Amino acid sequence: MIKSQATEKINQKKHQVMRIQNVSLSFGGLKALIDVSLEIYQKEILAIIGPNGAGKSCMLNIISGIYTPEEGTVIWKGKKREKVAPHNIAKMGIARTFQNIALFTGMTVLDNILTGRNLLMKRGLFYEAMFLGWARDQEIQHRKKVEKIIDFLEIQAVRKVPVSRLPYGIQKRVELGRALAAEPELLLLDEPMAGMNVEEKEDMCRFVLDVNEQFGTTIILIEHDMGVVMDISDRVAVLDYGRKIADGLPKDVRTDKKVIDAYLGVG
Amino acid sequence: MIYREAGQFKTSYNSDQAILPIFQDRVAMVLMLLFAFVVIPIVANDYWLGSILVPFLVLSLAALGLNVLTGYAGQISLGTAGFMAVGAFAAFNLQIRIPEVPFLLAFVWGGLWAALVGIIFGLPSLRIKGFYLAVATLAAQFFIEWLFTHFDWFTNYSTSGVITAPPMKMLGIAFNNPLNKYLLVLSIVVLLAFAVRNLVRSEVGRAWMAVRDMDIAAAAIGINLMKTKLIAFGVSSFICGVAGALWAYVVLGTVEPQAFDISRSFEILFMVVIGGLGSVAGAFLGAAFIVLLPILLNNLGSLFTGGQVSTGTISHIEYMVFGTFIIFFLIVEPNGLARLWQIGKEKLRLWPFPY
Amino acid sequence: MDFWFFLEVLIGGLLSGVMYSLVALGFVLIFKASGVFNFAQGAMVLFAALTFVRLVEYGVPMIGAAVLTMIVMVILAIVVERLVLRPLVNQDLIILFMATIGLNYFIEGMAQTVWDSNVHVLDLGIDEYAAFEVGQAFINKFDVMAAGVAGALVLVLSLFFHYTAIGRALRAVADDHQGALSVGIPLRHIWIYVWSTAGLVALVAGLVWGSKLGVQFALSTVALKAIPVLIIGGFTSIPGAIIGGLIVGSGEKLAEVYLGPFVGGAIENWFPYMLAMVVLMIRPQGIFGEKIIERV
Amino acid sequence: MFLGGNTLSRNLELLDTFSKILRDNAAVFANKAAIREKEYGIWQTLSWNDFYNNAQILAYGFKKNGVKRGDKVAIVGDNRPKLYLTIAASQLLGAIPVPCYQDSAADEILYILDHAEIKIVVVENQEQVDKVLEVIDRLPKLNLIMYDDSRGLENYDNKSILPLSNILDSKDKVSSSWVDEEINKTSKNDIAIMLYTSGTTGRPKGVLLSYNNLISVAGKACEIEKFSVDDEVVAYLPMAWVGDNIFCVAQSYIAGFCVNCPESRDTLAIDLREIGPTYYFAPPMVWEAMLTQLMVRMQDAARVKLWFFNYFMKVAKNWGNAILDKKEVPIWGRLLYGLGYIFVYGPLKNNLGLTRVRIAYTAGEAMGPDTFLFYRSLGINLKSLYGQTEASVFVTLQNDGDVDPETVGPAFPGVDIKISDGEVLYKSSGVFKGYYKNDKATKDTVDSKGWVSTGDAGVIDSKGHLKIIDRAKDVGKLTSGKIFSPKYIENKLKFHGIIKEAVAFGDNKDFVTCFINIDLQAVGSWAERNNVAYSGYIDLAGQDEVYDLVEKAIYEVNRDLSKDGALSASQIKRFLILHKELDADDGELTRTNKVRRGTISERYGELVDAMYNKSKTCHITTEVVFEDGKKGDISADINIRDLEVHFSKEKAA
Repeated sequence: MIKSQATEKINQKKHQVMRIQNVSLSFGGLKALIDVSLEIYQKEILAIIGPNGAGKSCMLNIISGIYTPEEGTVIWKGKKREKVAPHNIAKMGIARTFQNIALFTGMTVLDNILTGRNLLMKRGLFYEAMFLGWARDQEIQHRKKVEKIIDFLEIQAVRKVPVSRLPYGIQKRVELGRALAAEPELLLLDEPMAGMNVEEKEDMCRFVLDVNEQFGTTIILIEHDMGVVMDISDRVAVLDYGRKIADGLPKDVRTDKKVIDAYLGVG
Repeated sequence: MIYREAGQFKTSYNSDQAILPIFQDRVAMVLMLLFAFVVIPIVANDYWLGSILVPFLVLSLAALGLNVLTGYAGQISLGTAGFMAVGAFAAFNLQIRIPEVPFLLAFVWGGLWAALVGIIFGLPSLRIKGFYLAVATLAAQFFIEWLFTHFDWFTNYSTSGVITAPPMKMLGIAFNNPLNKYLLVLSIVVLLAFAVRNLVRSEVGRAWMAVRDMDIAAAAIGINLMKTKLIAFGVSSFICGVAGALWAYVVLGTVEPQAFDISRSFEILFMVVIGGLGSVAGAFLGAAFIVLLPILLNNLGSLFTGGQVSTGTISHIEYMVFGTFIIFFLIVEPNGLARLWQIGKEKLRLWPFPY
Repeated sequence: MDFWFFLEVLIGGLLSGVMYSLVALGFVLIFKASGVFNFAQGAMVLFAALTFVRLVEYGVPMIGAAVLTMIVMVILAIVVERLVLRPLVNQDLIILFMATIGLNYFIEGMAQTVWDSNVHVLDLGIDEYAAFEVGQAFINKFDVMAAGVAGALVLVLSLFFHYTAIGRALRAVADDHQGALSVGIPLRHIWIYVWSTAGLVALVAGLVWGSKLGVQFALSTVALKAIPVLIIGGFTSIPGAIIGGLIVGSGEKLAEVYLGPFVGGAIENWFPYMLAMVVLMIRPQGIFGEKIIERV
Repeated sequence: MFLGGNTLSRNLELLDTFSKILRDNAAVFANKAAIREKEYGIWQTLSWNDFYNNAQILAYGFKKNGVKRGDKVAIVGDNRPKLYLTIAASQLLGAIPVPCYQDSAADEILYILDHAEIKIVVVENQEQVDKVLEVIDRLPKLNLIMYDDSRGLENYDNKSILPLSNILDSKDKVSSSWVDEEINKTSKNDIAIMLYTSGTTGRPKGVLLSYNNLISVAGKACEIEKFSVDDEVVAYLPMAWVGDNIFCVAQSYIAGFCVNCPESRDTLAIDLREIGPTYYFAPPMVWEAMLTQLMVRMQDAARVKLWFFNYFMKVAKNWGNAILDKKEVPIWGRLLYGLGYIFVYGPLKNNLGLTRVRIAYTAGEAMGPDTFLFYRSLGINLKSLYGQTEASVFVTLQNDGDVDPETVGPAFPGVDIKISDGEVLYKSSGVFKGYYKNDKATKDTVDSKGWVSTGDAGVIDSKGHLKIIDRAKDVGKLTSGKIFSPKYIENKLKFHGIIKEAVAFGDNKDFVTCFINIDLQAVGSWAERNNVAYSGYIDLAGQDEVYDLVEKAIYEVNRDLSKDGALSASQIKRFLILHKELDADDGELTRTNKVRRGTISERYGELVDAMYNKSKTCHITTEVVFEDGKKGDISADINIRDLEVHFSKEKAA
């Protein structure tokens, strides 16, 4: 489903969700990111692409707050964001999936996704031990929200299966489900379609688009499959050797000389 | 084979999330509770009640506590006996200072103190992970042992360092004969077992398991690792504290630090490992195995050797058999008896099909 | 407190620290070569000492007894590799650690069933009470001799680990069983070498401890004391084991002498663990250990 | 007429339409479950009271959207409570619901919507909405599409596409006097529903069924089987099929039992097992597929368990049916069977979800006797019936305890049957009111005295049971004059698990030949166990070992045919295995998987000629429609094999 509506979404009033300003990051001598600036707008699908080792994952970790850059600032919803503990990042409304699936192998699909809602749930040891009153109602209320996600991702048949027994494509969906469970404003997908066959890729693209449309979630994804990137993203940012060399509409970026050179290893 | 699940559909989330959704399992649980609360008191003699069933129950309670910490939250602990000791001494000290306080309250008080100590020794768990954490709890174990032997205030300045546990009287009932003691311990253990089962199926349980399985991902979805681990230490130590108080009051009748030494910690760790990490039933299965095995060996030992072999050697053979069983289980089923139990149950549900 | 007394306590502590590091060495060896924290090292120390003492009591000359015990320890190594380690290849470390606890019980039980469980005096023909003086400090000759033995062992082993082919293979196995297997390192032989060497170290430690405290069940609890040594020194370095041992030994004695009285004494048995915990809080991998990096 | 089971007796003369029954149910059964749907993890339940109230609100909504009495309301989608509500609401208004097959392609839907002059179509989800939008420009009369599941439809800003929830959640008050007035306007002879037959030849025909047709037949069936409010049924077969309208709508209204809608197609097995229906209907293909899958799964079981299973299956074979039919069985037989029940049959039925089944029907095609007896030997009361849409299902029905696998049982109460020159005719209260806008076809089917010709050849045996031979028009003759009934032969072939579909040729030919479609799962599993390597269906179908396997099966069929006097001449002399599975999408089968002989002999003409000109192999390329609608060619060299024929013993007589 080609994103025909992509263009008009951009010229809507641009409400900025996050701005990365002249960010640089290095590990010891190695410069992972050099003076990168990037704006992220409400309700758009931004793809970050670039050859291997270009700093894509670092960029994602900067956005998700796991790394704090030496230089440059990260402005989240208008306020400069200081160093923050990982679990508070999720509370701010940023959720992510991992490159090689980080599911809780000891639990079923349902529990994995329910764990995504832990930050929205109240804690009271005594009530939960007796499973009384609000503790029980809370479990049911959140279970309903999770069931909506299970229905949305069409994984009803495996809801009570331990995740370790599921095929790769379904595990990726469960991880997407867990990230959605936290009702994030910003969803970071680290190579959501790596290692998938054509059919699984089509399904995942449909889910990503539906999440964007139905829940209005801003999505940033790192992806290598150019067909996918061009199909579903509103905007594409290209990184090469830690620098941002292009940022714009998919069709423009595709024909950008610098980008082609970067990929063909010229220059 | 015995399962007839056709027709058991759920029309409410409540019934779908129940501890035992399948009817046959509920029947089995009710039968088991009836057997424990009704049949055993009639059938068992004082020897069985006093020196086999009650110790088994108290040890399974301690194993349950440790399972919360190691099985569900993934934090290894070698200090279980230490936390039990804190529970015992705190309960004792409260009762001798305020005699009118009901002993159940004293147990809870012991549990709370054990929880506090547990949390303190759980603090390093944020920075150090996995095997290294065993050291911190080992420090707890030795420190507590040392504390209770070197400060007479705890033992109320008694000369011999060994003090008889105060009598247990409440609402007019004196819990002094094996039967009353058994029923008391049983009710406490069942209550706490269901409490743990409830905790595990609600959000705090999922937080523990998330921290156990992949702590980086857990943090990324908003779980505060520090708080989750400390709650695990707290809850686990509370249960161990109550178990410690029960061990002193009900099983031994005396409150002494030697009862809570490092080999007790190892014993409970074995119970959890052999019983099955991360399962409430595992704690009971493990405890049953560790408590019943020596008795079995003694009877078998004397049976085979016709009694000439000295009890000392039998106890040494016991060590060897213990060691072999632990290695055997770890090779056959690293997840312990509970996993074997679960596989058996799954096979019954799938019968006659293989998958 | 005059200086001499402090010196005496310190040296005493250092020398007893050497004892700990001797035991700790066995742990490091196995951990370095197989990634397994061998909790049964303590029981091996007891078993080796007991075998040696009983053989000597049966009239076997000292050297013969030593050689015989060494053979017994090699056999034990082969049995352990075959029945315990091979089935558990590639299991995660917690499982292997639990298995060694099981092994510890087994060996303790075996030692006491095969031999017996009462205390034996072990006389190596060295007068352990003779001491010579340095200034006013009495230094126990035996301790010095033990320190010498430990030093020699450390030298031999570190050379062995760093400069021989087998040594490199051992280090490869420690990093990743699967990896080592895939490049053709014969895992089974490696483990037999390693456990036999550990057996040798256990024998030496057993002799040294045995002659000091007498060969008795208490020896195996000494293993527990080795844990803080390893924590402080780091699991994977041999020099670390020695230095860790020295720190724990001296720290323990000094704390006992100087801090003890204020706090009711006998803090010897929990102080090392507290010390280890403090070190861990600062450097989770110990002073010499390699940094543990966890990548997402 | 007294209604069996523990329900009260209700006078079905007074309650002569579904809306009247529904109104009565809301009062009598009130908060008992009327319909359930597995959604969001649990079974969401609607009581009779809720169902009736929603039907009123929906009816009022339809009225506001211009639905008048006599209009037709089309329904396209899987079994969903809101679509059953649409049927109830339209009937309340006196409109006529027209359910269509949810799998049919856009042009098939176009024909029905145009032919039935549909003004409003209610569909399940986005997939169906898009299908209707594809052809909407050729449907001038259609002015409203309503949908149940809003997934993906949020920003379809077309104002003539609305969610059902707009009506159902609207707060406007529906006056009960208006409702009663509308309900009382309808009487028993009004049209309750129009169902388009899948029609093996030519365009589907719209069968008009009155309230009396459905209620009289369904009422009698409830009485015979003593259905009560405690029964449970799973609605999983297409809503456009008459069976669903009798078993899951009519009988549910009359007896008050609950209809359960599964969550989705791939969770059907789980949902069936959770509900554990007491009343279960399935076409033979489903029973056979279940048996094949069960056997394939059992092959991988451990030897001991397999021995256990085979032993007790033999016990069941000996005593199972006798016990079910309450016949005389020796004590040790009962004991052994009892043991078998604990160890094998009980758990087996539990795994299939059939433990609580009290009444199980099969119909539509002949079913292999051993499959039929297999289920009965497990204690499942499986009975076959014969019927068609035009008869509101029941023409014959086997009674408890008197079940013969070869026949379809005696005539259903209130139905008269006669055989005129080999063709079966029937007359009953269930006979339909005619084909919509197709009087000619109606006259060809129903004669002046009300006898309906079924187009099936059959005989009535000594015990008065009807035995269906074949489709009347397909029954032909060999050149030798002997009668040739393709269906009879094909059914015998299909009783073997490895053969999924078969097409026999022989009409005015010298001898009988047949095309075979192997069952990929059964033959694949056999191939794995006998390490026969294959890359896919075409490769497997061409293997010599598979030809040998099929040859053995046909050999047995020939032996059966040789014993059957009149049919011994139609033993199969030559056969081939088709390189592709016959598929409804390619027009080779109907929507209910019946063979379309005409299309097949056209498409595979070269093969048929090759059969009869003694050639050993023949190259064939066939055009195929893939799942995503694209077309493509599949070609293969197919070899043909000869079989020797058994000389029947009675040859001399």
